[in-house]
Amino acid sequence: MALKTEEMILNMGPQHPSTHGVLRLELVLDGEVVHDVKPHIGYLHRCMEKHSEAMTYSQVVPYTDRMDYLASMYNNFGYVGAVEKLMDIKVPERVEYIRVIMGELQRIASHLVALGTFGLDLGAFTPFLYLFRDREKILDLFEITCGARLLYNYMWVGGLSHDIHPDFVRKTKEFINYFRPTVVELNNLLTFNKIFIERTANIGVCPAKEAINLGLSGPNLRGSGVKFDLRKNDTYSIYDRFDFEIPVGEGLVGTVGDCWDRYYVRVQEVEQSLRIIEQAIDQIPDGDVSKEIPRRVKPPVGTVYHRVEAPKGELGYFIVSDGSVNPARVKVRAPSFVSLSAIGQMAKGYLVADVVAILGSLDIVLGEIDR
Amino acid sequence: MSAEEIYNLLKENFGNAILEIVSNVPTEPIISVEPLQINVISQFLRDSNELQFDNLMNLSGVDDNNATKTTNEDGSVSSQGGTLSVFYHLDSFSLKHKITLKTSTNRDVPEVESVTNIWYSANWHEREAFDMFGINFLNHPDLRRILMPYDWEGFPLRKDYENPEFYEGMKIPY
Amino acid sequence: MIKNYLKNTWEGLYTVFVGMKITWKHLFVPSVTLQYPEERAKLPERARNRLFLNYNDCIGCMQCATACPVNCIEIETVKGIPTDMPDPTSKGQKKALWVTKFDIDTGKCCFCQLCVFPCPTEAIYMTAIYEYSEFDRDNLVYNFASLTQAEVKEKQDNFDKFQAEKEAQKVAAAKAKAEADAKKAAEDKAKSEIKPSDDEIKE
Amino acid sequence: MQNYLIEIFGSEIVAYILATVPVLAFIVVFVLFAVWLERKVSAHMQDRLGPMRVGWHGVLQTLADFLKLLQKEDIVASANDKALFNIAPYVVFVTTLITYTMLPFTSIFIGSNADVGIYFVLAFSGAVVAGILMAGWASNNKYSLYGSLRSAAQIVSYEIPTALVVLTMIMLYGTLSLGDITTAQTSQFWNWGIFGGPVLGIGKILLVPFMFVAFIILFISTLAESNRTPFDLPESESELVAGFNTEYSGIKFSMFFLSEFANMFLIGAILVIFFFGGYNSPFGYLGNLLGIEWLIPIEQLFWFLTKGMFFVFVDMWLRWTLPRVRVDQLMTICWKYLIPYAFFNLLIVGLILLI
Repeated sequence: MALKTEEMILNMGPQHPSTHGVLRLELVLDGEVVHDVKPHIGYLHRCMEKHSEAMTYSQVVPYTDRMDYLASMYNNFGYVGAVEKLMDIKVPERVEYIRVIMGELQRIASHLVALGTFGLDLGAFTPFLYLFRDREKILDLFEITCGARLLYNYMWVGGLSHDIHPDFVRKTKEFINYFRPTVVELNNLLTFNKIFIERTANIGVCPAKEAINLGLSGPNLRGSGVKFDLRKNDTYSIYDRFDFEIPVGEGLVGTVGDCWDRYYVRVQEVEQSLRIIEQAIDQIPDGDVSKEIPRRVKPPVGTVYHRVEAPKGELGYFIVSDGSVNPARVKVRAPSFVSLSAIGQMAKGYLVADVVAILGSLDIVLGEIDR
Repeated sequence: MSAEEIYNLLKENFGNAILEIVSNVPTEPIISVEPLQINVISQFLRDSNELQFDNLMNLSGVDDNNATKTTNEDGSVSSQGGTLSVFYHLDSFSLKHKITLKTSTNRDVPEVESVTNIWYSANWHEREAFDMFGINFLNHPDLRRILMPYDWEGFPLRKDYENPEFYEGMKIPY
Repeated sequence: MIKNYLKNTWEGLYTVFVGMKITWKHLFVPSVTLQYPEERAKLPERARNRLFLNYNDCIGCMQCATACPVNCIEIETVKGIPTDMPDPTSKGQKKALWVTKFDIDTGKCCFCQLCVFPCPTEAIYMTAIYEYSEFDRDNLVYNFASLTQAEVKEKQDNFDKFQAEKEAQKVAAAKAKAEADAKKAAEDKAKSEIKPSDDEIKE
Repeated sequence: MQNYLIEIFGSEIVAYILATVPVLAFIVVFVLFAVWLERKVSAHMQDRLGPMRVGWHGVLQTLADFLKLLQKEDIVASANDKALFNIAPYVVFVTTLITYTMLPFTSIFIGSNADVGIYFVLAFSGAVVAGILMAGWASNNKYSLYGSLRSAAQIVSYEIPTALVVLTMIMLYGTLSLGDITTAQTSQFWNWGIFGGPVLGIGKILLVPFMFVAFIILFISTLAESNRTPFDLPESESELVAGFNTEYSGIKFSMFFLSEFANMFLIGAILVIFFFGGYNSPFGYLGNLLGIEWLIPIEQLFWFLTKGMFFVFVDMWLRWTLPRVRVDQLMTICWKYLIPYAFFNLLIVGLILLI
């Protein structure tokens, strides 16, 4: 006798513990097997792009902070980079070095949240708190520099709001020495745990070709085995001066491009960021960080698309200038926005619990998706 | 490949569908194309061996703000004509070159061919452009609003957009 | 296959014990928690928290209000009159305006510090105070202007009066000038027209 | 104990009801303590402090939480199946409570030293499924339904390795009664189940590794039966919000909570009884040494609770170390790993006992 079965629709979110914010996923399920995923977004839409049109160029910077609130420094970095490109400003060396150090510290901080919440999605609570504890130490470094812990408004068009604190260099070195062993601890506690591997290996497999077509970027793309990093392949700022590797997914425990690879790429990137900071911290030249800040930011008529390797992936700013002090259009190509659009393709055929794992491995931030 | 070469190559293949190249702007040369040919051109850009643009970095709707505005008797401003544009920023992983395409469509019936079947990542970008500017992407698999509520009226990022007074009985701003 | 099976079993158990060892060690690591109301983290000197305005130093130049991306600062000013000028700032900069209203809606403030940098007298700055929650949203609007309603009215009246006087003086001056001109013109006319006018002829 | 009460009150019913009072009181006090312990253990493992405000290091925190839960509104949504929804928490709690009657806390206090002891415990800990299914179905919530179905599958599956290991142990002791099993392990700690129990000679040395395997299997499978991490799929927070108790609030929710923690001690107690000598002291009794006879039961209670609490602690330790397994992996662990191992173990232990 054939039993009559039908698909069931399960609403995951907007209030759900592991949707990383206010995301609603409409899951079409057959038992526990996912047949389709439809994301519904916009719950955190704050009209950032519309607001920007009414702001002056420098007033947009605090708004960019609030997009990817886990990596505000990098959002600043991308935006000011775009405006500087449009205005053809050459920022002082010191500013470049400080920006890179801040950006890499921010990358570590963002990756720590990504790794921690990924573990949390799979039920491992403790690594999450260890990582948050370490992230606090990075935020302390930001706090002594610019006074804010989360939304910095630190990088301005042409310069920085504050010079680094006299203690900053010493404290950063202390942090690096403190932090290295905790990565090893994370690997022992979570990365190579058998249950964790079982939960993530061969789940959400995304081959390189598909990953490119889906528009994945950053660690998600590298997890699929594509050796592509904007810091090296389309270099900006002064990244070409540093020596670092691009970790890619190798399918160490499963298939290339599975959740575990995406996770492990992030773990390795943390180490690479530490290397960049170590190289940069000793070379910071002297200088005035506010020398090149224009009194009035008024770019010429034109458009610019500037992309940077944000912790979540390729963060692009498309700015249309009509020659006035307000931008005519600011479009943000948010990495999470594109990553999330891929979830429908990636999660088909897996279980409900795997949707959570895939979502966690994509490392999305709803602030950036909804803007 | 430089933008000029790409332009010439496209011109050879598509003739009148390729309108012009603007290369004296500050940052990047822009190739303007016909909105209803964009899918064919995109297909060529992705699949041609010399180009291999396999990555759509960004797709962005823009209001060109060139409508003629007339002030009515009651003080309200109505605009006519003008264009909405869509910018495509393409990148090739293998050949490491970039190009910007631009296509303009008229504001009253904005229609552009969708490129979702060529680059999947265009899917949500096109939905966003539809949501914000009302640009109708033909042959898009799932053209719905994305960031605004599904029953929102008007297209917020158009320059002539005015905030509604009420949404679902709630006063705006509250 | 059997080998794989046993390997899985062994790895499953072994990695669990590795993890347990780590958490066991952490059981004896001193905690990082601060018992908040009793213990407080020391804020760095650049801490960005509640905005504060040193009212006596404010010259009412509106630069902070223009810089604010969220429009949380509201300023109204009245021009001072020569007999009733505001005292100069603590650094000796002269003030030309009475700041009659300086409201900061800290509920709107986004702590971006953009208002602090343009201030020419360093009157507005961010403090280390971060505990200022209120039960009523209106209480989050801070009025920094220390002038009372009456004083504001007085300044306004003064200015209006001054303005009116000035206006009157101007008018008077203009009138006087006009009169003088007229007079002069008349005299000139009289001089030039020795012959009586038509009216006089009529009479 | 019952006989003593029957003598005092002259009525069996009153005596039996009164005999449950200490058990109930124990569960409530234990849960209050265990919840606090769980929070403290998790906090210190995560370099935090945990509750610190109510009482010394927050010992009264659970009491405060319990009072809060009592005051909360008892929400019953209109689409719920009211009767089942209201009964479910009590079914879950009562079935857990009933199993406690079989536990030998000391040599003189045992709810019922029935001959079918362990069989009874297994039967009633399996009956929890009924309550959980009721809760999941009656909630009329998809998450609850998933949680309860997972729970049913999980508990039913893990009954099998549990039963196989229990069978092994029954072969060793030759009895089903928990009281008798404990008595068989008296005098010295090398008589404990983990060291081969009351068997003597070469068999004892041969038994030790297999007893250890049996212990691990029983530990894992009972852990799974009590729905604790890494097997807490029925309420897996990150997937199913709170599983079968998503819709519950207030006192009904606290019933689920109570039974979860009571279950934790129950599995600890079962492990202790089978492998660690039950209430037996490893070093002999202070009471015997001093000649104070009434001290012995108190010492026995102390040892029983200490050993039981140790396993409760290990549960917590595991919970704050491991991620959660997936539902199909849960079944894999049970059917592909635990059951074959338990079965082989059973055969080998049987062979050794035959020698």
